[in-house]
Amino acid sequence: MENIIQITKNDIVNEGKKLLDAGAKFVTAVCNDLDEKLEVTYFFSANRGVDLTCLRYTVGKDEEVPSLTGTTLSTLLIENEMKELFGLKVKDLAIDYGGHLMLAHDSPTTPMLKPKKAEAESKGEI
Amino acid sequence: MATRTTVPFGPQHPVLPEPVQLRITYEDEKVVEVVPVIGYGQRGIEKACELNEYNKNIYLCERVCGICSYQHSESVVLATEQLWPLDIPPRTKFLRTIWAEMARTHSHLLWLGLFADAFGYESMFLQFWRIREKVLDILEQTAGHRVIQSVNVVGGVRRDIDEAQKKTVIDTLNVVRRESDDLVNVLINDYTVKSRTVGVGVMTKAQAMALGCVGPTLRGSGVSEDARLTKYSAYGELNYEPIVETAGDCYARMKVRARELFQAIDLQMEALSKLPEGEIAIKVKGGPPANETVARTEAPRGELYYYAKGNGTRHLERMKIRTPTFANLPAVLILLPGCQLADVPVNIHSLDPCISCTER
Amino acid sequence: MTDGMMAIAILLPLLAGLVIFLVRDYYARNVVVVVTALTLIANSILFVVKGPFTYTPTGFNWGLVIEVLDYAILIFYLYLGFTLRNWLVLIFAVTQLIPLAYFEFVMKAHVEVAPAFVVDNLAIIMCLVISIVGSLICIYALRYMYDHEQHAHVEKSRQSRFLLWLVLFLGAMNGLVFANNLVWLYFFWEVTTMCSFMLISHDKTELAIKNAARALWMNSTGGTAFIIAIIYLYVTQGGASALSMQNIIGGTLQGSILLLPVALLCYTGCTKAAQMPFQSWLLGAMVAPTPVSALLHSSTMVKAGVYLVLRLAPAYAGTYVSTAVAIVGAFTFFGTSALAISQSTGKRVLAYSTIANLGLIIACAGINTPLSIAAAILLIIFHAISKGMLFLCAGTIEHLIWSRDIEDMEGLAAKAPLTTLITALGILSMFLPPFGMLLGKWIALEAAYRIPLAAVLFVLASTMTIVFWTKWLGRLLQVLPKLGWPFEKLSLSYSVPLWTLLVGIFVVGIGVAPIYQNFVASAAHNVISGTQIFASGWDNMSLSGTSVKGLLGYFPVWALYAVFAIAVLLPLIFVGLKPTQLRPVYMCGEQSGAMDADEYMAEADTKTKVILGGYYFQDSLGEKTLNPVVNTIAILLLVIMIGCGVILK
Amino acid sequence: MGLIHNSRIKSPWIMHFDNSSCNGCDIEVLACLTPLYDVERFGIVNMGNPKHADVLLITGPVNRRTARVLRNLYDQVPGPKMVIAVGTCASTGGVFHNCYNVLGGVDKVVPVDVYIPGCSVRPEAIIDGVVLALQKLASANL
Amino acid sequence: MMRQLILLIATIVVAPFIGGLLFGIDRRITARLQGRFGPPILQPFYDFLKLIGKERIAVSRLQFVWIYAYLVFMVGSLLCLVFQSDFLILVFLLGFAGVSLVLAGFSTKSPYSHFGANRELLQIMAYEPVLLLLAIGIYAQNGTFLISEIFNQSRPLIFSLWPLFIAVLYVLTIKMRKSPFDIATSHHAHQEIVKGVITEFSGPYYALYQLAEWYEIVLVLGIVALFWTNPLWVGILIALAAFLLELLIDNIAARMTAPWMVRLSWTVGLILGVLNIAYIYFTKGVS
Amino acid sequence: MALMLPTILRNFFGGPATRMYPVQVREPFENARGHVTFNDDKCFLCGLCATKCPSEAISIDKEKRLLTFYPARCIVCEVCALACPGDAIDMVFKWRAPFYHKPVEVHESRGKRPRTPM
Ligand code: SF4
Ligand code: SF4
Ligand code: SF4
Ligand code: SF4
Ligand code: SF4
Ligand code: SF4
Ligand code: SF4
Ligand code: SF4
Repeated sequence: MENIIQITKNDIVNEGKKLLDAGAKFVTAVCNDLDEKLEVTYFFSANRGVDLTCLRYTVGKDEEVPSLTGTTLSTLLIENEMKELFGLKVKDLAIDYGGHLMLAHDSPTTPMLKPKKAEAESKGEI
Repeated sequence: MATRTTVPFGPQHPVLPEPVQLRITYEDEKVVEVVPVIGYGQRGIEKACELNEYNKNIYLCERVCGICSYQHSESVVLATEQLWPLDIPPRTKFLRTIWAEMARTHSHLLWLGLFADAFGYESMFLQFWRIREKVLDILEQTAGHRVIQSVNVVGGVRRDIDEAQKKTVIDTLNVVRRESDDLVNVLINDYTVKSRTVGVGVMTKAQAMALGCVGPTLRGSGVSEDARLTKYSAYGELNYEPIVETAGDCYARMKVRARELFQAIDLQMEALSKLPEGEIAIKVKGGPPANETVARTEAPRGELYYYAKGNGTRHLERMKIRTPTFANLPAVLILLPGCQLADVPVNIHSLDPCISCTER
Repeated sequence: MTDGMMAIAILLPLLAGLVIFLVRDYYARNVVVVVTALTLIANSILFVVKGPFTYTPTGFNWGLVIEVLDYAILIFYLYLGFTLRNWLVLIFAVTQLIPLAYFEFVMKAHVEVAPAFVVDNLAIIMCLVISIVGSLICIYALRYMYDHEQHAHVEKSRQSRFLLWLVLFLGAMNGLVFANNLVWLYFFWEVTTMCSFMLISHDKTELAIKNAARALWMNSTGGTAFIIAIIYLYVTQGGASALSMQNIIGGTLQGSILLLPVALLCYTGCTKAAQMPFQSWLLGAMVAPTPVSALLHSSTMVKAGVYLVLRLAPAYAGTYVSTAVAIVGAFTFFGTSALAISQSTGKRVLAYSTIANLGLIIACAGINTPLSIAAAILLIIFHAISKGMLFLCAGTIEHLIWSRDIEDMEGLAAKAPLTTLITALGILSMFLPPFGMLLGKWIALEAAYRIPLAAVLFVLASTMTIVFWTKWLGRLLQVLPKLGWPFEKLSLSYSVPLWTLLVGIFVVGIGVAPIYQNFVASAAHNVISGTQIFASGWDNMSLSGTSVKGLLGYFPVWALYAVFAIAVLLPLIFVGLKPTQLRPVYMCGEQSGAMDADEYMAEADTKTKVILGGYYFQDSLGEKTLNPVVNTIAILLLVIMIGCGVILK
Repeated sequence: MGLIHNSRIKSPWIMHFDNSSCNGCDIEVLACLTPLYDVERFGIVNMGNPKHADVLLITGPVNRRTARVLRNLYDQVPGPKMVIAVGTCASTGGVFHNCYNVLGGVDKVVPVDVYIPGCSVRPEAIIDGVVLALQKLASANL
Repeated sequence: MMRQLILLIATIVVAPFIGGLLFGIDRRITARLQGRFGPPILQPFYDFLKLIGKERIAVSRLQFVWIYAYLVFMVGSLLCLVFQSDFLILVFLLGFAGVSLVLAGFSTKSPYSHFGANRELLQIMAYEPVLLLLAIGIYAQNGTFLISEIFNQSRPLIFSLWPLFIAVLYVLTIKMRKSPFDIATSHHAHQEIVKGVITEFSGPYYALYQLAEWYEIVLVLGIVALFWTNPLWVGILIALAAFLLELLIDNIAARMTAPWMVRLSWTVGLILGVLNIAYIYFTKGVS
Repeated sequence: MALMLPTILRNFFGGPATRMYPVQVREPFENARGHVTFNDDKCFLCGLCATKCPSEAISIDKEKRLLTFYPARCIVCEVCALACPGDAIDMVFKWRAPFYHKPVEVHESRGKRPRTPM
């Protein structure tokens, strides 16, 4: 994957806005569980959708991160989803589904996080 | 003074084949507020993709959506192949393209029918579906199944199209083109259809970009954007330019799909005529290396993003699926307010939401 | 005996009113009101027994009394105009005062007319309506005003003042319908205007006073036209004989010159009947406590307006004024029915519907055939009963839920099944077969073909009537699975008038044929053939106990009541069809909670209440959109009507 | 009663509910209504409203949110009623068996009369399934 | 008297059979127009019997009153036609039937029957004026509202009232709940308001509704047949032709919206009606 | 509006397009994925099918030499049939018939490992 720009969580709003103002379109965001931290990547496309640009930041699991929904509604669903599935603490969402966008009351919480301990064990084995 | 009405629209509602709820507030019959409620189709496929051996992901991800099932299988194999990356034989690329366009043909016929049903044009709905069965037949003959083709594997495809099949496909496509031509002509010119779609649910170019819309929804608003422009599979070797309509209303979105239907048939014809000889699959050993990649394909409803991250084992570290509807769904927030109750289904269908893929 | 009857009809209310005003004790006052009401009712029945007669009071210079009081009232208006700083009130008080003074002092007009009162069948029917429906409303007001003041926490009770004007109103109305002398008629006319002002402004809120003032000046324009008509008649026709109603309609005067004053009097009638563009005063009157609305709408005030137009029918028969009157009425019927659709306040719907029905009645007068006149009289009767009852229901509901909004009446059947039932029947009686209002409409439609434009307006209007009534009815009858049972208890002062009127609807409805035969036909005849006042034997409808059969069609009254009973009443008792199980309503699979819960699961898995509102078409039928259009047309029509009187002699 | 019983078999009105399927089975259910298969031949009409339905065609695996909806809908169908699980997902959860939000087949929530296997099921198989359900209804002593 | 009683019972018994059969034919022909095979002709009767035998569930204890009233008023209206009574009364009774259906929809707190009821009301608003104008037209032509008089005339109404005949044709479309006017409850689901007014009526109560519809179709086609009463079979043929025409129109049009329907009816329908009446008025004069 | 007329008239007079399914059965296409059957004589319990099956429709009990197949779980992906080294799994073109109760097929495998292992 080319074009990955590492930023900090606080830059995301500014950087995102810059890209959008330049005519880019928000594509999606991906959250990865890096065991201790969460890695968040925002994808933007430009040039008739052919070129991709990624903004990536890494945060601790209990850190709050800003939301892009103040700038563009297109991140609404994905940010809610990351909040719900990964426990990413996104604040100031335009519509906050309160962790029940996808999941019902009796669904497992933050199901996408990897089991930390089990992983540690398996790593230990290796 | 007029009192408002707030009611649920879905999850089980006759005009929505899939479970999704819109909590809509009306004034008389005018929509004044809408809140989409999703989550009825959530299964947890992304997580299961990490648990499965990577080959099984094809069969799982194909079932993210049964309508553009083919594009999902293509995307998932493309993503996995790109992790190495593998060198795929040209014939395979062409075969994949042919099936992709075949799937698009059936999907657009399906959509045109459902869209006709959204404004109560039942005879047209049935007529489109009648034609669609012919496409399903050639899909089944060539790929093995009407709906879930399961023809892609990492490294290639399972089946080939031989000369006899090629002839059947071409003959059938000609019939499909002729019959759809009549019907699309009605759809485009019919007074009642026009009065239900023209000017309904207008989304400007700027709005569509800001909401991050994709596919026909975006192209109906005058943006020429299409993942096929990235020239994946065999698209680089075919004569392709996206179809664009500028009005941004339901009629424009309908026209985009109607024209794409014929474009898809043309692309299949072209690909069939250029079909190179050669292998259809290569052997793959071991698991995908630690790497990350994005595969982008154009599903009938728009651009499909697969983000994959490998770790050298036979299990993927992470698989992220961004489906077209996921990108298009926020558009209901600006399409619905102000429209009439009767136009709600028309507007919703014009986006063609596919909830199963949105929620995975 | 006629002396006594006339005195009771006209003067007793005044007397009783004064007693009530002075006796401030709640119970004593109630007794007085009830006794007066019963006396009035009995007296009105006596009129029926006695039959038509004429009457001129002797032994006292009543003319002078009336003259003095006339000035008193007008000066009171002047005073109001000054204190309220309402120039319109002031101007129209002056426009009445100056011609009146000119008429009496400069022209030294001699206004003795004999007979002073003519009690014919039409007047008797009006008297019955006024006395019975009006009295019931007075009884209803006893408890209503008590509750009203309790709810508003009024410190010093003003109930007796209220009742004074209420009761006085009945006397003035009786005088109005009996009067033959136009000057006397004018006096009673002004008394009703003044009473209505006092009643509308009763609550003394800013809005109440503003609306009362509007009612006052609008009616004063009518009063002005009245005086001008009187002077014109007196001058052109030469003398007091022209001021006799009987002479005006009897054709003894010079027809061609007569048309302008008659058109002016029709205009006067239209103002009082709140025809477009004057509908706003009657709507404004809704701020008053509900008994006032009930009284103004059913048996008094507005009925005075239609009475005048109807009474004058022969005077303008066969002229373009007649056609114009028909169109004015039909257009009001149409316009207000359309406006009613956009209203969500129960009383405003009732008000618009009243105006609409008055329009229909006036249109019938304008159509001016025996059939249409009969329809008009039937409509007056049925409308008074049904509308009186509906207003009382609205008042009762208001005091149950402390709201006038139709949307708030949802589920009332569970809280107050009895009130709901009565209201529902009242609404049904306004626009559906087999009830009387529809019978009236049926005859009207049969008659309307003479003026096709009126017929088309009727058709459209009655369609819209269905819409707003059904909307309300639907809201009222929307029930959650559990029904209220047993019936709620209503105070006697509420229930007696309600039940009486309800029974009245059915009795008069089912017995419409004999009633028609015995009273209405001859009353219509009185109207039509002005000269032969008491002649009888005119017959346009053949009747049997079970049906009304016109020349044009067939209204199977009893058969329709039978169908109604089978359709609506039977299933209420029919057990075999009752459901074995109750299940919640369909809410796309997301209803939650118990059987009668109206909640569903929405975003973020939270419960949300389903809210259902009616359709009001504010954009296309709202007052803001429609009023300028319809009012302009209505003003044009009125101008044309008067213009017809001037130009097309 | 015999007349009514016979009519039941000749007039099965269906309601199709999509739990959280992939749409594969749903479009095949819909395809059954289209000219080529035309299940209206058997009196089958798609009602879209549980209150008018006799037969529930359920597609897709039950997830935690649709479980509630499915139960609600089932309760609103007046008896006698049949439930047909259409597709592998609806029968057992199928390929989604290891997804965290999936409870499994329809029978986890409501009783199922007939299972139609296949992923996706063919329209012909759906017709077979309905016929099988009707046979059960015919032999039932209602 | 005896004859009338027999006629009464015969109407009540025979009409639903004709109506049901018409619906069966409707479904079969519609299917053929759509390239499908279609259900058996007797399908509506199977449906009806099945519904009768279903569990009696409801959402409120009073709910069925109005659907039952709908049926009774519909029968009453039909009887008006059969006994050649007053045409206006027929229209009024039909109006009450319509109102009953609306009230049936309003009688529950269900969102979709609520929407349906409101739309049904709009439908009444659309067809009622046309029928009333037809009544006036008949009056203008015959000098009476009595249907019996229509039968006495040798000249068929359609010659003088053909504009109204056209207007009545779309009343037929509305009443048959066909595209483009199937806005309140369509015979097929897939509507934005589910089944509209009758969403909450199931089993036997829904059967009552169907029964009423059968009467209704006979009634409405009967009204169409009035345009040619001498000999009556021509009128019946015209009615059947109109019926077939509706099926065609249903299949070549999308469903339109409620405001469009009311607008159409209040412009085209009224203009047709008014012109028609005006023409007769000015050629025949006041009777 | 009349644009649709030719189409529906053609439908009407051209006769229905309906395949009268249970009465007339159209043969499934060759190569269509209908359902899988197991050949007990060929299966030698290598277990490959069970490992590769994406929906866990096959389970193997090597001790009792039993292969259990759950048809209600099978998604007809053909993976097992393609993977089977013993050619013990056949893809039948016709779809599997519906059932009242979820069946469980228990196969006693009797096959021998082929000489050239795959
Ligand atoms: S992206 Fe569209 S076509 Fe693809 S699975 Fe989702 S809904 Fe189906
Ligand atoms: S993809 Fe979704 S919206 Fe489109 S047809 Fe399928 S279920 Fe319906
Ligand atoms: S609501 Fe009625 S009782 Fe209450 S204060 Fe107002 S008028 Fe009085
Ligand atoms: S809220 Fe309603 S009931 Fe209460 S005081 Fe005001 S008008 Fe009267
Ligand atoms: S059974 Fe297969 S085709 Fe059917 S819904 Fe499930 S995954 Fe989709
Ligand atoms: S035939 Fe068409 S409109 Fe009717 S229910 Fe079926 S899909 Fe819906
Ligand atoms: S066909 Fe697929 S799902 Fe079925 S048993 Fe074989 S591998 Fe498993
Ligand atoms: S031989 Fe074939 S069927 Fe037997 S276990 Fe191995 S793969 Fe499965």
